[in-house]
Amino acid sequence: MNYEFLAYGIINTACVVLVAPLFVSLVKKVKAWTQGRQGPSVFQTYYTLAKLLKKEVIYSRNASWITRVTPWACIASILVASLFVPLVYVTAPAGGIGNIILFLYLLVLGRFFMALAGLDAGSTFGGMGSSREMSIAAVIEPTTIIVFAALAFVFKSLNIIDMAGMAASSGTVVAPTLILLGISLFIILIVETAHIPVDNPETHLELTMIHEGMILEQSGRNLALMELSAAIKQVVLMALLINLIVPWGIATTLAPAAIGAALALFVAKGAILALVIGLFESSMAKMRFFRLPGLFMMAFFFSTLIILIEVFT
Amino acid sequence: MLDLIFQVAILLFLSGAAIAFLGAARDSRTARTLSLVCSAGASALLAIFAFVILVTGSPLSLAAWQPFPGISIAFFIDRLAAFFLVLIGAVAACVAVYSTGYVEHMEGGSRRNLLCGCTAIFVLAMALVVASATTISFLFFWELMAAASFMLVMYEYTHAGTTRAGIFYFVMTQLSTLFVMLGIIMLFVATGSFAIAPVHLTPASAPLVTAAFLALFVGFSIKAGIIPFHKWLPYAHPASPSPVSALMSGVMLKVAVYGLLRFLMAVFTPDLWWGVLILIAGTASAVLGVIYAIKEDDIKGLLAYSSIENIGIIFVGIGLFVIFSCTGFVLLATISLLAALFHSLNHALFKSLLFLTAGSVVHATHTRDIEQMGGLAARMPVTSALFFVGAAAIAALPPLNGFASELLVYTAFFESVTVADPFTKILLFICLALFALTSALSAACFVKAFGSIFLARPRSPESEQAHEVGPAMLAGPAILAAACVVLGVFSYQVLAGFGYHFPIPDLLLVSVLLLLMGALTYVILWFTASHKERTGETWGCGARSLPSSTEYTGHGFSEPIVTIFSSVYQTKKTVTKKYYDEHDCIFAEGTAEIRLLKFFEEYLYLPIARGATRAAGVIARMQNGCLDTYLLYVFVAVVAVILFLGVAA
Amino acid sequence: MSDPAFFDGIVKILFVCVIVTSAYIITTKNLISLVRVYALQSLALMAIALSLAWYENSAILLAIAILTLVFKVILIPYFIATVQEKIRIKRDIEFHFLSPTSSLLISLALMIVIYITLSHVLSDTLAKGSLFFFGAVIGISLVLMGMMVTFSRKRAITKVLGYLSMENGVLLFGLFATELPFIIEFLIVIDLVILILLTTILTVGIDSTLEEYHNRLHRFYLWEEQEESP
Amino acid sequence: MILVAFAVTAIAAIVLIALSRTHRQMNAAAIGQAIVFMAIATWILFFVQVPVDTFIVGSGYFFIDHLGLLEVLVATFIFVLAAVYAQGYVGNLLASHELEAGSLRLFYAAWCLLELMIVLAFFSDNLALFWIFAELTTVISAMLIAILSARENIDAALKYIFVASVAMIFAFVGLIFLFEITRSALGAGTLNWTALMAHASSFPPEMTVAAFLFIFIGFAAKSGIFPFHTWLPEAHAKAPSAVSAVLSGVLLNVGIYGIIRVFAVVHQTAAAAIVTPVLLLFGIFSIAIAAISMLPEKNLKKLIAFSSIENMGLMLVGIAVATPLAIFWVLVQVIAHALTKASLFFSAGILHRQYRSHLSADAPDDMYDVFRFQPLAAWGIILGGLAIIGMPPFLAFFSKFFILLSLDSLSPWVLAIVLVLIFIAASAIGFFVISTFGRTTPPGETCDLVPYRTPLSMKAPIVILLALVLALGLMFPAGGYAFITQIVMELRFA
Repeated sequence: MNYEFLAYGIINTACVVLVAPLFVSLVKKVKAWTQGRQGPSVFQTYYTLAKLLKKEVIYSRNASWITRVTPWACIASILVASLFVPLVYVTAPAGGIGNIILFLYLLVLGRFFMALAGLDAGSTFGGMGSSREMSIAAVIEPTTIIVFAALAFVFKSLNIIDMAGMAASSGTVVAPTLILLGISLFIILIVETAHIPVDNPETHLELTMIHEGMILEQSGRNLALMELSAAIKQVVLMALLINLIVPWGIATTLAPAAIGAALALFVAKGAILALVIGLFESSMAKMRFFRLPGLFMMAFFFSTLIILIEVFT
Repeated sequence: MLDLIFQVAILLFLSGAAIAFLGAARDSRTARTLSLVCSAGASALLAIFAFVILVTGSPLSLAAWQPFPGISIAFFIDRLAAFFLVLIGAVAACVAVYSTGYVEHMEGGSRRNLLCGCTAIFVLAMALVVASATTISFLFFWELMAAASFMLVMYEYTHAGTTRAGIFYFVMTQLSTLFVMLGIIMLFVATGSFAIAPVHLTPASAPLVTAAFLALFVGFSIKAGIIPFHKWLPYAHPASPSPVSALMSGVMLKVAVYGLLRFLMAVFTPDLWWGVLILIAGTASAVLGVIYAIKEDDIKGLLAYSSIENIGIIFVGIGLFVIFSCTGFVLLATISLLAALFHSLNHALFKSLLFLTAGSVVHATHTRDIEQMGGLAARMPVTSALFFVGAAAIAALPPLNGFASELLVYTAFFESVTVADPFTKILLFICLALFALTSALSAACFVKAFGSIFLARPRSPESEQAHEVGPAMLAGPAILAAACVVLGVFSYQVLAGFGYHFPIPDLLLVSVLLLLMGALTYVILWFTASHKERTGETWGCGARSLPSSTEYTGHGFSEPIVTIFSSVYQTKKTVTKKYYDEHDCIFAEGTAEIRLLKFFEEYLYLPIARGATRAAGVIARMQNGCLDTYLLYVFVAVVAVILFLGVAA
Repeated sequence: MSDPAFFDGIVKILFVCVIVTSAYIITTKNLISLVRVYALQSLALMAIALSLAWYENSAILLAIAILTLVFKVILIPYFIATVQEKIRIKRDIEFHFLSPTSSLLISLALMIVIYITLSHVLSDTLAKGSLFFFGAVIGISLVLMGMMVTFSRKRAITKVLGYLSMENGVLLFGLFATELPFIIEFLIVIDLVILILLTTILTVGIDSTLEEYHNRLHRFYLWEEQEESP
Repeated sequence: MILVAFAVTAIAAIVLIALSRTHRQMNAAAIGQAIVFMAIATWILFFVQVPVDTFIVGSGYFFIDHLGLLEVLVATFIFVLAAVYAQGYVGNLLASHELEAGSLRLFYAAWCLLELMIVLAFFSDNLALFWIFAELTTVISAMLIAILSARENIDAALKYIFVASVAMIFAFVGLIFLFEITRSALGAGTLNWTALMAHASSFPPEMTVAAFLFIFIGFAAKSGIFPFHTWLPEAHAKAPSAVSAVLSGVLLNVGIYGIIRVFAVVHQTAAAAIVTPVLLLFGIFSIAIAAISMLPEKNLKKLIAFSSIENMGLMLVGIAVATPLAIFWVLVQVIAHALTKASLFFSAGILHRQYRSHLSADAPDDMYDVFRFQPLAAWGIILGGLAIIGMPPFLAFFSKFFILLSLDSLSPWVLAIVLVLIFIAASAIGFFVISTFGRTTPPGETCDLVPYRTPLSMKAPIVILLALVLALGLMFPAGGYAFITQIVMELRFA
C-alpha cells in the first residue's frame, strides 16, 4: 500500500460522503419539476441528516442486537465499497481493493443486515420490506453478474479501479458494447437504489415500499446512517456507470486542481444522470411486484446478448 | 512418529466406541462422556496429524492389515487426503464436544450410548475412507461409513418420519455403493489392480474406463446429494439427531467429494465433457437446492437443502477444474480446484456450526418448525450470535470464509473468458449467471432462517420459555464459528502460506477497513450526534401491542420468491366431490387439497418403486402355495433342458 | 442259449405293457386300480429285468428283478392300498393343468422329443434303433409321464404313485443305458421305500389331498376333522 | 475308521435319546453328538493328512478331501449351535403345545440321524452314494419340518419332498449317463469322483452335457435354485427355527456342494463351454426372482429364506465363472452364508417365540416394540441383515465383492445386472427391518404382550455366530486361506 493509494482512499471517501446526499435531492428535485412542483432544496438531504443526528434513538421492545448493529454495519460496508469505485481520482489499485466481486458482496453485506433489521422489530412492514428486498436482489443478481462479467471481459480485468484507469487513459469509449452495457448498468442502478418502477420510497404505503419498509423502525442517528448509506450506494453506482462509460475528466494525478476539476465535472455528469433518473422515474409507473422479474429477465437477455456478441465476434 | 499419532487416533476412536457400547447396558453417562471425549481427542489428534502432512507435504503410507492374504487394507495420506482429514478431524472434534452436552438432553436411555459409539465408528470410517490407499480399502470403509451413518440416522426409530428417512437413506446408500462398486470393479478389470493409480488408456479399455468414471460419478453424486439423487438428504437430516446431521452434512458429503476428486486426479485423465457434466450437475444442484431450501419451514430440512446447494457449488468448482485442465489453463484449474477444496472445508465448518446451533434451538423450543420460533436472539444470545456467523458465512458475506471460497469460484468463472471454445464459454456464462442467482438466493434463505428463528417475538409458548444451552453446547459451535471467521479474514494469507498466490483481494485488509470505517463513523457520530436512547413499541399503524401472530413469518418471507419460481415448485391439486343426486348438481361434501409437488419424488423415485412393486406382485403370484404349480415348473424346466440338449448336441 | 429275435419280441411286448400301464396311471380316476396298475407296471419291469438277465446271463440283473418283485410289486402296493383304505378316498377326479387326453398327447410328443435328444446324446455309445436305445427312450419317457401324474392330479396319494412310476422309469433307463452296481440299485430302493413310507404317512396326516385342504378348512370343517383321523 | 466313529457316535446318541425321558436329556444327547462330530472333524483337520480315501466300507465309496472337510466343519459347527439353541427353543415349543411331547423322541432321533447323513454325504466319494445320502437328508429334514403339529408344516414338508425328490430323480438319470460315459470311456463304469476327475478329459462332450444338466436339476432343487426353489421359502419359514437354521446353513450347501463337485469334472471337458451359460442363466434368474420376491415380503422367515435363494444364485453365478478366484470366493461365500443365515434364523426364532400368537403361516409378521421385548434378537436381525447383504466388516463383504469382480470377466452387463439385483435384495431387507422394527405401541395404549424370557442357550449361538462372521471378515486366518486354496487346487480349477 503506497501513499498514492492512501490518498485515493481518503479523497474518494471524502468525496463520496460529501456529494452523496446531493444526488438524492437532485433526483427528487427533477421529479418535482416534472410534476410541476418546486420541490425541496437540493441541499434538503443534508438538512435532514443533520436533523436526524440531533434526534434520540428509539428502539423497539422486540429489537435485538441486530437492530443496534445494523446501521454501523451498513455504513461501514458501503463506505468500504465506495473505495472500490473511483469518483474523481484514479490510481493503481492495491490489496485487491476494487475487485468487482468483492464490491458486489459488500453491497450484499449491507443488504443482509438491513433485511435482518427489518425483521427484527416484528413489524409487518419491516418483514414485507425485507422479503421483497431479498427477492428482488436475488432475481437481479444474474443480470448484475453477467453485466459485471461483461465488463471484466471488455476490460480484461476484475478490478473496477483498473477499469476506470483504463477508461480514463484511453479517453474514449473503450468498446462500443460498453454503451449497451451502460443500459444494463442503468437498470441495475434503478433496481439497487430503490427507484420507480421497482420501489417507491416516498409513499409510505405498504403496498409499494421496499427500502423504506425495512428502515421503518429506525430513528435518529441510526436512521441518518441508513439514509446516508443509501445515498452513498446510489452515488457509488452512479460513479460506476459514469466513470466506465464516460470517463473524461477523472484525475489521474494527485494535483489538487485536477481533483477539484474532476469533482466539479463528476457533479455535473452526476447531475445529468440524476436528471435522467428523475425523468425515467417520472415517465414510469410503479410496477406490480410480480411483474418485476419480467423486467429483470429483459435486462438479463439484453446483457447475455452483449456477451454473445462479444464472444462470437 | 507421525504414523504413531495416526495409530493412536484410530485406537482412541475404537476405544471410544468400545467404552460407549460397554456402558450401554447400564445407560452410563460416564461411558458416554468418556467415549465422546475419546472421539474428540482422537479427532483433534487426527486433525493435527493431517495438518502436519498438509504443511510438510511429504506423504505417509501405512499398511494396516490383511483381512485376506493378498488383500491388504492400506493407508496412504498425501496432501489431498490430509486436507480432508483436517476437515474431518476439526469438525468431528467440535461435534464431539457439543455432543457431550447434547446427548444428556436427549431421550432414548441407553440408545444414547449406541449413538456415541456409532459416532466414533462413523468418524473413524470416514477418516479411513479418505486415508485409503487402495480401491478395496476405500470400498471397505465406504461401506462401513454407510452402515454406521445408517444406524445414526435411525436413532429415533419410532418416529414415522424416521422410518421414511431410513428407507430413503438405506436405499440411496445402497445405490451409491452399487455404483461405486461397479466403478471400482471396472477399474480393476481395466488395470488389473486395486491401486489408486493412473490408468493407462488403450483403445480397448477406453470405453470401460469411461464407464467406470460415470459409475463412480453417479455413486459419489448420490452420496453427495447431487440432484436428482438428493432425495435422501432432506429426509435423513431432519430425522437424525443434530450432531449426526452436522457430521453427515458437514463431513460425510465431503467424503464423497473427496472420492470424486481422488479418482479424477489420481486415476483418470478426464475429458472436457466430464468437466461439463460435473459443472452442469453442480449448477443444477446449486440452483434447485437453494430454491427448495427457501421454501422449507423445517429448520433442519432447510439446512439439508442448503447442503445440496453447497455441494453443487463444490461440484461447480470441480467441473471448472476439469474443464480448465483439459483446455490447458493451469492457473485457472488450480484456482478452481482450490475453490472446490476450500469450499468443502468452509461448508464443513459453517454447515456443522449451523446444524449444531439449530440443534440447540430445537432442543430449547422442542420444535423444528421455524414458524413456531422467533425471539430467540434475546433468550439465547450466544447461540444466536454463533448461528449468525454461520448464516453470514453461508450467505457468502465478506469477510467470512464462505465468501472467500465463492470468490475463488467467481474468479475462475470471470477469467473463463480465456477458454478457446465459444460454446464452452457460453455454457460457462450461463452457469455463472445461475451461480450468482444461487448465491443471492442463499442470502435470502438465511435471512429468512435467522430472522424467523431469532428475531421479533416468540410465536409459541415453548419459544417464549426457551433458555440458553450449556457451555459444552456453546463451546463446540464457538470453535467452528471462530474457524469460519479466521479462515475468511486470513484466506489470502492462508492460501499464500500454502504457496498459492492468486490475484484475489486480501480480506484481512477489507476487514480492517470495515472496522476502520465503522469506528471512524462511530467516533464522528460520538461527537456530533445525540446520545439519547429510548425503548418503545413497534409501530403497528396505531394499534397497541399487536400479537406475535401478526408478524411476518418465514413462510410469508419466502412467498415472493416462491411465486417468482412457481414453475419450479409445481403444486398439485386434488379435488374430490360427492353429490346427493345423480346429475352431480347438489353438492354433498368434498375435499380439496393443494400441496407442493415433490417433482423428483413423484416422477422419478416413486414410479421406479411402484414398478418394482408391480414386478414383485407378478413374481409373487408364481409362489402361489400350490404344489402342482411347483411341480409344473420343474416339469417345464426339465423339458426345456431336454430340448436344450437336443438343440445343443 | 438265448435267441435274440425271441428276446426282442418279449421285451417289445413288455415295453408296450409298461407304456400302457403308464398311460393308464395318467388317465384313470379310480385310486384302487391305480395301485394295481402300478404293481402291474412293476411286474412288467421285473419281467424285463428277468429277460435281460436271461439274455445277458447276469446275476446282478436277476437280483434286481427279485428286488423289484419284493418291493415294488408286493410291499409298496400293499402298503399304499392299506393307507388308501384308511383315508377312505377312492377316487381322484380332478385334473390340474392337463386333461387325460391332452396328457396322452403330450406324452407322445415327449417321447418323440426324447428320442431325438437321446439320438444326439447317446450317438457314441448306443446304436440308434437298437433295443437298448429304445429302452432308454422308454425309460426317460416313463419318468416324464410319471412326473405329469405328480402335477396334474390333486390327491397326494396319486402323486406318490406318479413318483413311483418315475422311479420305475429310472430303473428302466438304468437297465438299458448301462449296468449300475447292485449296491447302488439296492440303496436306491431302500431310499425309495423310506421316502414312500414317510410321504404316505404325511399324506394321511395332512388330509386326503393337499390342495383342497385350504378350501375345506373353511367350508366343511367338521367333515374334514372326522375324515382326517386315521 | 473315522466314519465308524461318526456312525457309532450317532447310534449312541440315538440310543441315549430313546432311553432318556426328559427333553433336557435328549437335547444333551444331541448336543453331545454334535460336539463329538465337530471334535472329530477338527481332529481330522489338524491331525489327518487329507485327502484320505481308504475306509472300511471298501475303497472308493468314501473319502475325505478338503472340500468335504470344509463343509463338514461348517455343518457340524452349525449343528452344535443349533442343538444348543434347540434346548430353549424346543422347550418353548413343548410348553406352548406346538410340539407334542410324544414326537419329541422322534424329533431328536431324526436330528441326530440327519447330522450323520449330512456328514456321510460330504464324505462320499461315490456320487451315487452322495445322491442317496442327499435324498435321505431330504426325507429326514422333511420329517423335522412336519413334526410340529400344524397342518401347514405337513404341507410344506410334502412340497419339499415332492419338489426335491422329483428333481433328484433326474439327477439319478444324470448319474446313469455319467456311469455310461465312464463305462464307454474307461471300460469299467464308475461314479467315483476321484476317478472321474482323473479321467475327465477323455469324456465325450455331448453325453457330459446331458449328464451334468440332469444332475444339476437335482442338486439345484436341493439348493433352491430357480425354478426349483419353490419349496424353500415355505419349508424354511414353517420349520422350527433351529431346523430352519440347519436347512439354510447346511442343507442348501449339500446341493451347492454336489454342483461344485460335478462341475469340477465337467469343467475339464469341452462341455464346460455349453454348460456355463446355462448355469449363469439359472443363477441370475434365481437372484432376480429371489430379490424381487423379497421386496413386498412381510414375513421375516420367508424373507430370510428368499435371501438364501439369492445367495445360492450368486454362488451359482460364481461357479459358472469358474476361474480359481471365483471358486475360491464362492467357497468363502458358502461359509459366510451358512454362518450368517444360521444366526438370522436363530434371531428370527426368538422373535417367533415372542410374537407367536400373532404369527400365522402366511400372514405378515405383526411385530412391535421389538427393542423393548427382544433387543438381542432385533440386533441379531439388524447385524445379520447387514452381514448378509455384504456390508463390511462382515465376511460376506469380501466374498460378494470378489464374486462380482470375477463376473466382469464374462461381461460387464452381467455384472451390472447382478449388482442391481443384489441392490434390490439389500433394499428389501432394509425395507423390512426399518418398517417392522420401527413399530411401537402408541403411547397411551397398553401393550398386553408378555415378554418372552429368552434363555441363554438361545442367545449365545447368535452372538457366537455374528462374532465369528465379524472376526473372519476382519481377519481371515492364513490357514483357512491356504485350506480353501487347496480345495480350489483339488477341484482342478487352478
